[in-house]
Amino acid sequence: MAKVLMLGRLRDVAGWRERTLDTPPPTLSALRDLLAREDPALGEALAGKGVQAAVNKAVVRADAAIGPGDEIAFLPPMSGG
Amino acid sequence: MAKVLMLGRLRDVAGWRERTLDTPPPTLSALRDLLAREDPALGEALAGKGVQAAVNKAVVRADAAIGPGDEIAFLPPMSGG
Amino acid sequence: MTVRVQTEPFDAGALLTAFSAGRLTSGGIVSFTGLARETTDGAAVANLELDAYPGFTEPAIAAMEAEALERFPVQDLLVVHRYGPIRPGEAIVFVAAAAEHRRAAFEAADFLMDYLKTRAPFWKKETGPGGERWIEPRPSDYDDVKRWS
Amino acid sequence: MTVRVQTEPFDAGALLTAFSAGRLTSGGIVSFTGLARETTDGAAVANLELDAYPGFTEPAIAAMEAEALERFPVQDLLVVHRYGPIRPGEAIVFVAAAAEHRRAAFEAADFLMDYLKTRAPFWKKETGPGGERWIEPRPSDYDDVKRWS
Repeated sequence: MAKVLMLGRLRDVAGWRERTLDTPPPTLSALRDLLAREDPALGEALAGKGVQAAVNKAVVRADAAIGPGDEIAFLPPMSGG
Repeated sequence: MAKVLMLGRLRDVAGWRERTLDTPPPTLSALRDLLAREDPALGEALAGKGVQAAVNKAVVRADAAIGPGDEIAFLPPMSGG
Repeated sequence: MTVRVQTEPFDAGALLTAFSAGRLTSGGIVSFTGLARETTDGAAVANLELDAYPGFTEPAIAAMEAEALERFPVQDLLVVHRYGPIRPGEAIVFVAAAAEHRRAAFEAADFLMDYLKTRAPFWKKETGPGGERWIEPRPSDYDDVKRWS
Repeated sequence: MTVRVQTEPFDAGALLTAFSAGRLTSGGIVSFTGLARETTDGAAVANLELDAYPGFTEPAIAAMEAEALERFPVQDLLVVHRYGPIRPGEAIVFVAAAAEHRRAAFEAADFLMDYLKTRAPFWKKETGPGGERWIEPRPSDYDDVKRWS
């Protein structure tokens, strides 16, 4: 089981903020592919400029491994202040 | 009658902050000479680097004219904040 | 060094009073308060909503404070940042820097704001008469942060 | 634009709260608070006394505010400056700048402080274990103000 989070405008595109996957794919890119097959608009947004991913609250590379128990978050360009 | 003011460290050198002159000399430089004759240490301090003079609360040139009713202030280098 | 990420409104003046108290070796304290404007580029903004990622957002800001502390001779830093719905006129962010000499305090606060604007894990949505829109940093924000590299 | 020159102590946070209230078109407010240090260059300072020239000092500061308003796109400025005896840890000066965008607020506050340090009509005496001394701007203060010319 793994948790997937959509932050900022990705939440609006996906229509959800948090989801649980019983059997997560083995890599982040496989997860992106899975999400894109289910929802092409979300897939396009995830491939957008400046979108990063974090696994267990640490930013990771696009081909990072993921596994059961992980929390995977997709982060659009950030803007505080 | 004119009022003479010493600000900042000039007050300590002069030993007074404010003085009234019944018959002020006609110019600022004559006033400096008068003060220097009475108190050579003050005269030296008034000639020090960065000392400005104001007549009626406006900074003036060293040879400005002064007259009865004027307020003449001697201002060492300023430092706020 | 302190970081607070909260949904509750705060009073910038009360934060400045608390941050300044008992500082006998500081010569200067600089604060920045970022407010939610009623209009952006001429258009009315009814509401602002910030999304954050609790557990990820705080350490990211703490890392910015650590970077500021390394770059500038400051004695203490504070960042308070709201998320959730924010009404016009309310404060979004408060940054304070205390230093022995004022230049370092100005630079550290300025640096932190440039970093927060482009790199702090928040996502900002404005709701106005024309609907909703997600805001990303302006080109000028990216220019500002480049000044420090 | 406001200038206050006073002998009474003030609370910087209370000034910031009042200055920030009701600003629906400001995006950022920068404040600077200058505090009396307990030590200067390692030596203890028992007391600080500022001399001012009432009637001359206020207009000089107002002219600096007008200059800042001309140079930077700010909406409002406030300078509060104490004179008379000041104890360690107390605030000497408070500067605040409100602007639509933060860069202008930072620059205006920074500019005003550099000008106040070298050109505001105050004269500062420190009294410590070693006696009294009048303080004039440091060479670094003159360097700071040259940045704006």
